[in-house]
Amino acid sequence: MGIVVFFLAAFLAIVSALAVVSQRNPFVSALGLLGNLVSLATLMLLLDAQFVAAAQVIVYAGAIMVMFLFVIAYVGPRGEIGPGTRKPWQVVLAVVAGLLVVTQIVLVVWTTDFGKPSSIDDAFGGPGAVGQAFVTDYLLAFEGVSVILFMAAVAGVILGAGARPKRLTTDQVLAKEGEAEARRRAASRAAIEAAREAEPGEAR
Amino acid sequence: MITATTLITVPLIAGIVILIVPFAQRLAGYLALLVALGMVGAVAGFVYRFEPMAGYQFGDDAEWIPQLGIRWSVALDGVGLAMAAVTALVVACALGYGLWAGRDRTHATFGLILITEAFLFLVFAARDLFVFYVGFEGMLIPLLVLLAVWGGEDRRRATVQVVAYTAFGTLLMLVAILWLGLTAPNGPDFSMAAAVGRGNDLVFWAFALAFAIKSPLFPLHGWVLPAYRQSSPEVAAVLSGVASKAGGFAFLAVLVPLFPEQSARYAWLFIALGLIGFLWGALLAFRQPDGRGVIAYSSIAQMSFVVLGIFLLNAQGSTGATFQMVNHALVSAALFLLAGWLETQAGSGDFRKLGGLARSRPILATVALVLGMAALAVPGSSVFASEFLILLAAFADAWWLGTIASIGIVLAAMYMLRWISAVLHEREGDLVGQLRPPDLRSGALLAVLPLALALIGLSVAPAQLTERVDPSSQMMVSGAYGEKEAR
Amino acid sequence: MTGLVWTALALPLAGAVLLAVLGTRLPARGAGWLASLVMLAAFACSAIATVMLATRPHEERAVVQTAWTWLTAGSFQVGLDIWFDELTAVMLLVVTGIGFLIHVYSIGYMKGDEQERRFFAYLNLFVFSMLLLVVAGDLVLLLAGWGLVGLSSYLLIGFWHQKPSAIKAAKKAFVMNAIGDVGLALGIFLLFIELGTTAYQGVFAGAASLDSWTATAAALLLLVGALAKSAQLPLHTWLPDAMEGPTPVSALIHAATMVTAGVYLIARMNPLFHAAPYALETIVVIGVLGLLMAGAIALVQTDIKRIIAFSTMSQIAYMFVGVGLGAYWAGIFHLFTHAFFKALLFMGAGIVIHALHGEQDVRNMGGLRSVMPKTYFCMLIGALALVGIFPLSGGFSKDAILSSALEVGTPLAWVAYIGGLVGALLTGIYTFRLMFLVFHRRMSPYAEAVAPKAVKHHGEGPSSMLWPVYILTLGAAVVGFLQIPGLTHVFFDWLEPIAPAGMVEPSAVQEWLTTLIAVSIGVAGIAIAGHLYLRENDAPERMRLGRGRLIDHALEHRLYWDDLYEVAFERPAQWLAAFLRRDVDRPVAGWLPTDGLGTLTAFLGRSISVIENGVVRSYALVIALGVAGLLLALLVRAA
Amino acid sequence: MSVGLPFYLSVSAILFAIGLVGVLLRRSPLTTLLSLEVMLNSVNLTLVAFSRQVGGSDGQVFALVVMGIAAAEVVVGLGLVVAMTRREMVLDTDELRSMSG
Amino acid sequence: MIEAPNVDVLAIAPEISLLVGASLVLMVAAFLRGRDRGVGVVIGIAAFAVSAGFAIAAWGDAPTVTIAQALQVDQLTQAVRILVAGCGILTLLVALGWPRMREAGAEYAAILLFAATGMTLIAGSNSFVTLFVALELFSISLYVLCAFDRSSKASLESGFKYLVLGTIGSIILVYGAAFLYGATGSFQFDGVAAGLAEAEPGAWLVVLGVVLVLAGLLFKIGALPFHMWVPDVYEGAPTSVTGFMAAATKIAAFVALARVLAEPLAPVRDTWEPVLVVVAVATIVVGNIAALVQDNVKRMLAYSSIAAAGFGLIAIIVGGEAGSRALLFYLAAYAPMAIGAFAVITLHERDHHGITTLESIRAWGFARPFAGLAMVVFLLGFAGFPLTAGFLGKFLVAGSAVESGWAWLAVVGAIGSVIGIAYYLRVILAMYDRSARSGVHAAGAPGLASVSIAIALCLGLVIAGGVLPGIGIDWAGEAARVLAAGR
Repeated sequence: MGIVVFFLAAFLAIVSALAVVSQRNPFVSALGLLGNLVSLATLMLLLDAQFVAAAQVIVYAGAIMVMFLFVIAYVGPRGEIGPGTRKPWQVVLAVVAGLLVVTQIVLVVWTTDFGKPSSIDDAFGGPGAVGQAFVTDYLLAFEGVSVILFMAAVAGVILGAGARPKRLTTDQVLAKEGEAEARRRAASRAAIEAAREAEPGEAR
Repeated sequence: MITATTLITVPLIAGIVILIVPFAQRLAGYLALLVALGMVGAVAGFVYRFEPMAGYQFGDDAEWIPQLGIRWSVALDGVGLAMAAVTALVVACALGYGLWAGRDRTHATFGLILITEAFLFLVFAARDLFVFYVGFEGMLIPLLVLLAVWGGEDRRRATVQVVAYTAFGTLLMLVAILWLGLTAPNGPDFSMAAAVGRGNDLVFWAFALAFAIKSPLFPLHGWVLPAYRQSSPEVAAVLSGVASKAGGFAFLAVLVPLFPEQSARYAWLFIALGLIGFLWGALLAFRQPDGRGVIAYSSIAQMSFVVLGIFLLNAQGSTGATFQMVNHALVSAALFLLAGWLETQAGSGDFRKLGGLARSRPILATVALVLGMAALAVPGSSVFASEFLILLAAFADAWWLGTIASIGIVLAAMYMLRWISAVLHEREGDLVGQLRPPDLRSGALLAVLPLALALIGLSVAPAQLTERVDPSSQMMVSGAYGEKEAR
Repeated sequence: MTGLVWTALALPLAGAVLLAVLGTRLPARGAGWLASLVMLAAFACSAIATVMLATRPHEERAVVQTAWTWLTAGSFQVGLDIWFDELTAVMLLVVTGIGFLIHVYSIGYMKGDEQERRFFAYLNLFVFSMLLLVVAGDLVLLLAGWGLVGLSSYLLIGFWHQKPSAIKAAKKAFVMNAIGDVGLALGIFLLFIELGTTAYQGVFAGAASLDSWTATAAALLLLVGALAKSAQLPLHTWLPDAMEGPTPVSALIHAATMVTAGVYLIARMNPLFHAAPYALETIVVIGVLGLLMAGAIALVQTDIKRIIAFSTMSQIAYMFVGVGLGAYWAGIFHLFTHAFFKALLFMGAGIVIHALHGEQDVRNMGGLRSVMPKTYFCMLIGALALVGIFPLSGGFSKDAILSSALEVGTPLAWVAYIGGLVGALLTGIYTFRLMFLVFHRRMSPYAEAVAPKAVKHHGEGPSSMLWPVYILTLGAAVVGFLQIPGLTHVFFDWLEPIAPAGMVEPSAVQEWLTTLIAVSIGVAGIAIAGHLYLRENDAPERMRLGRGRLIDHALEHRLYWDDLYEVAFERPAQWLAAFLRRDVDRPVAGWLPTDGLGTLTAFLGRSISVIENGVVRSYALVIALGVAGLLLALLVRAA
Repeated sequence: MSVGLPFYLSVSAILFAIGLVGVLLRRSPLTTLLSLEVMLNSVNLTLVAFSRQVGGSDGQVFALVVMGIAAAEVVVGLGLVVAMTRREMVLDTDELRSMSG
Repeated sequence: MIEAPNVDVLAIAPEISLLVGASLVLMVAAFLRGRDRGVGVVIGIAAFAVSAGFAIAAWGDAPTVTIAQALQVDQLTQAVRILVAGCGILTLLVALGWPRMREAGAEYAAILLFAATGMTLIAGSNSFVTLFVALELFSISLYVLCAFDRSSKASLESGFKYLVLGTIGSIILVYGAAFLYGATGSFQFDGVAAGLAEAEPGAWLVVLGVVLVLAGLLFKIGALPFHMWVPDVYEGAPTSVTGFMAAATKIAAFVALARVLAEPLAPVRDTWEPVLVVVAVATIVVGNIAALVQDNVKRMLAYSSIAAAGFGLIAIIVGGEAGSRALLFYLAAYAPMAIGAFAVITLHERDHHGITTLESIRAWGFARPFAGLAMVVFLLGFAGFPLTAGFLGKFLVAGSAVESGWAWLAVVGAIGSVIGIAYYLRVILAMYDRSARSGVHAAGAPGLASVSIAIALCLGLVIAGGVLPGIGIDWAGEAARVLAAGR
């Protein structure tokens, strides 16, 4: 039973991941990611990590995916860039790199003797156990993540918030300064020229 | 109390102040000149108070970076004092010339020259390897800026060449210094005294390479010609007159005492290179198309000769080498000032466009002749005295060595005469005819004259210098000499 | 006494410095008088000092005094020493005495030259150098004087520096002399290494203890210096060219004083040469060859001063023969008399040249006897003295040398004797060829156009030029009486103490015999010259004895010595220098470590920039490959 | 027979590689961000799998942390995409190379 | 009952100050909407100052581990806190010179404070979880800061690139941490160390974890082959941010790397040492050579910072007390030079109204004497010339290498420095190119005074660190003892 579920979920995870990276339409890719993370949640359930699996679905499907979809909708068709690449060597080397990574890791994990999985109690993987770890041993990480999320929120506002009225780009600001500068210089140059003409003897 | 530290701090601080504060051009010049003359006075005081047999004097020794065993340890012995004295004089004259010639942004040039002077004093007075390195590398900066900013047309390339050579040498030396200082038996200790005899071959070569480049010793002289040609006259004077002496001085005062065993073992190589360089420089000087080229290659020849003298490891060789460095400092500084003056006045240093300048320019002719004759070591001159000592030492080492080296003397006569006649004599060149350069007068004359007078003074009584230098220079080579005798 | 010597040494230096410093503030005429006055004072000092020396007992006549230590390093020490003895005194008198006369002569000769002050400054400098050379009590100091003499000679030869030929000649002289200086210096090194000192006292005392090879080597090295300075084979080529200088210079430097320094050196170093018989023999050989060669070349020269110059070379070769035979006194004696008559000849030639507005080619002269009788007379005396006609000075001194060869009697000495006599014949021919071409025959068109007018306006010359000539004429006539065989013995007696090992002295019979032969030969030479040149013909400059064009050509080209040096040394050196500069130094030392490396690193840098292409997924690719690569390497290593 | 740890790790490795290759091949910034999410997910799987193996909750906690951070990173990433869109930049990472060399 | 972990508030007071400062800034910004946002910057500076004050006050306290083994508060942490706070203050001063600050200064300050918090936390992290969280805190903040100039395409581009690549780096790091967790059963540093000590040497799983963790950290310090992001990001980011990244990020990432190598990964030194040696050499060589051909000054400095990272890696490889001390001093010395140099570039961008290239900076040194001179000092400091802090930094690093048998690495570093001198000189040459007329007139604009203050402060630090480095060395030594004791 577990075996069947595992392989099914694993297969789905891989297929959906492939869909994510191969689809031209980012919308479809996003849906692929959804499938991927649900499959992964299933695998996590198999690993007795109920809370993480739940969080996976809630956080990703509830938050991240929504954000993605909003932005994809906002960007619209401009976000569609085909998989076709203009650099053949990039493809070859990318595949080589991917294969190298995967074969090496697989080789390592299959040659390593991990021993038997530890025995676990019922609480393992439940919200209680994970939550307790979170507020005791990993309090700092917990707080850290919250700070990061806070910061990300601020950042989101800065980066994505509605345009402020009549905001000049930096280049424009600089250009404006430059124009003022140039005017000033032209004026002073004219003054100098005038002074020179007035006193030709002094001119060098 | 005026000590060696004064020599370093006063020009350094004054130089920085003059560099930063935007003084009026003239004021900056006079201030700088005043400081430089003050240095001449200070060094003169040292010379007066100097006790030849008393070793290092006028010193200071204080903790600097105790964590690394680095001390602010400076003092002068006979050799260092001789070099310091000539440095003070050359720098003062160069500043005087610069003041007269007038440069744009004078305060910067003068400040930088004073800073160079401070670092040079540091090199000549350092008794601690770290301090020595600071001076040795530090002087490069102001000189490079002077070359790069106020140099001639091709200054960029010249600067890059200087950097490529000198930086390479000094950085390897830095690693060697670190090794010596940090592996001292009783914890980190960078004092030179603690490093005597401790180095291995690699360390020795790292030092030797740095000094050989700076000197410059054949075949590491590639940077010299562009640097000397592209610098403004006063910078060329400082560069060839005293900055290059840091290399020669370091061979004598650092390399040989610190590595007696290696110095004795590899002396033959340095002697060979010195000999080749001496002849090489002389031959090439003979074919240079302009005055600076001649002087540059003659400098290569002379400094190679100095290295040859040092590595003979005996009294005549080392004293002669020191003396020769002093002489060459005076000669080449004066010649560069003169050549630079000529270029400015006559429009070019190219021999084909010069000539016939002696006509109705008696002062120029006299000064140029005196300097030229000093440069070719006419017997009786101070340069002759120093070359005589080195050749004597070479001859004592091996008769054929002295004999071959003496060919260089004849070659020197040939290229210096070529320079003299190409500039002063024969028909007037095109540019001379068109531009009608004036006689050597006022500031330029005043800048060159002290150097020429110093040469004449040393010709009358060279022993005044050698007596003061001799005990120190003998001390410096004594260790290596012992090793050589033991071999 | 030493004070006077110091004064004599210092006076010309002071004069030179004064002239240089005062420069144009001094009236042009004043310069000459100031310089001459200085010389007179120096001569007076020398004379008084010599007299004081003469009053001393024999064994106290070598005086050494040190002013200050000049140079020290380790055990090496050179004092600013003077060494005053009989030989020094002779040289002092010649240098200051003849020098004074030539200074005075120069006042007239250089009149109107815009560089007069410079000229006299140089002259005074020369005299100082020469005096330093002769009074030095240390070999290093002698070398200093030796070099300074060369320097002043350079300055004076190239005095008219607008003339490229003059500058070329000056440079040549200097370089040749520098070679000599080097030889001398090497000899000094050897002596110092062997004896531990360079002071005369120490060298003389130690010379005997040297082994013969060392002594020979040292002597030969010193000889190199002597050969260069005295323009002897094979370092003689500079002397004829040196005639580019003003004529008083030729008289002073290239006849009376500087070129004889080699003879002085050998005589001075006689204890050393005594220990090196091979060196002495070498000197004789060189002397004989030189006197013959120079005499032969003099036969075909057309420049009046060059003829005299070759004659000088030839006469100095006689002196070499003299000192080489061990008759140091004879060599010095000839030096002494030669100073008079050769200076006289040069100065006479100078008057002629002056009258002809600078013309020096004898083909453009002729018949001047009638126009310039005084000059003719004086030069005739000088010429006869040169040929050695009894009872003029040259005869006594030259015959002293030749008869010394008889006294020595070795095969080499016989060769020297015969060679000397042949040389006397040549001397007779070339000397009177000169006299006849200049003063006899028909006037050349140029001379006719110029000379009578010039003499009419100015006389034969200003009195400042004529009076020194008269005095020298007198001297050339009478100084030989100092040493009349069998009668007077002044010169030998005076110089005897300078050679501790003794000197060769011929007997009066030998001398008289030689005189007889030599005078006959000399007269024969004059007759040949008369036969060849007194008759008017179309090619007066040709020596028609040697009909073969080859000999003519060879002699005219001075036996190809200059060409030899050019092919053997100058051109290869020039080529080598050019080759090293263009093909070795610039690429290897200049380009390779800087521009070469710079180009390489810049190329590498640009290659790296290519990878840094701005595309973010390429960057990610590099990262991925980097991780995969590191992983692979470490896994393989761990396995 | 139950599914062993290596299976999970292998799946995770494969997903990691797929995500990586996605980043390396895709030019759309959105897809790039999605591919990064795939990689993050694969890491989470690894963490959870090891957590099961070790028997402590540390790995799961870390996975949660990673999730949180992934969310933050997505916010910033998407914010950037929006900002780029506003500046009317072409949404093609290959065109984002005003700087190179 | 869940037992709340012991939280030593005083120990984490600096971080709290920073976070409080960030919140305050954001609140004030909300109130001041549309008005002068300089207030935000002032609060930011105050927060940094308070944070540094806490750290200084706690200097020398006994090390503690707080928040349930998550954070080590020891001398090293304090040192990083002080350094980061200093960098933050200087960066804010520089940022004031940037025209955008009038509108978005508060947000900038807030995010900078967040980034700084991440940096101080990473220095004290005691587990991979903390490490990762802290890393992400400052990384994500930096992505935002890089893209902060939303109006500039280059800025957005650099932010996006940094985000993509940085996330890959982070993922690699977590992946590695996961494998180490699998191998040892712990994320705690001591747990990992204990597990690795027991693990069979050369176990592939360990190797896998170590390589991935290293790759993640090397990415952050910008070492080869994970350096690709550095030039583009440095170039595109607002210049003040670039300075902050070059200084503070480098400090934080290096300290984190040093801690990870000294504590959890100490038992597997054999595995990572060769990796780091190869990486260090490659980084020095490639960074220096690539910098040589850059015309954009910011980009050139980016490559130079890559090279500097390679130099820092030498100290990491050497490790121990000397190596760690050298590392800390080097980083501390590097910070003011980097911030100062980028501050000067900020000034130039204002003057020039555009990006800083070798062409646009031509003759600018004459127009702005002070900034030009300061730039020369900073560049000389980068190049390692004596009497600058940079020299002492390189001196200590090379010294530690030489002392512990890694002399050849020091030589590699020295050779890299030679190349370095060449490209720093290009900038100096361009700045003082007399043949060009500066098209730029020094213009007064709001905020430039604070930039000048920042430059002056950096200059003072660079020179003080070069002339009187004793305090700094002691201080670095005290902080580094933590790392030395950990092994």
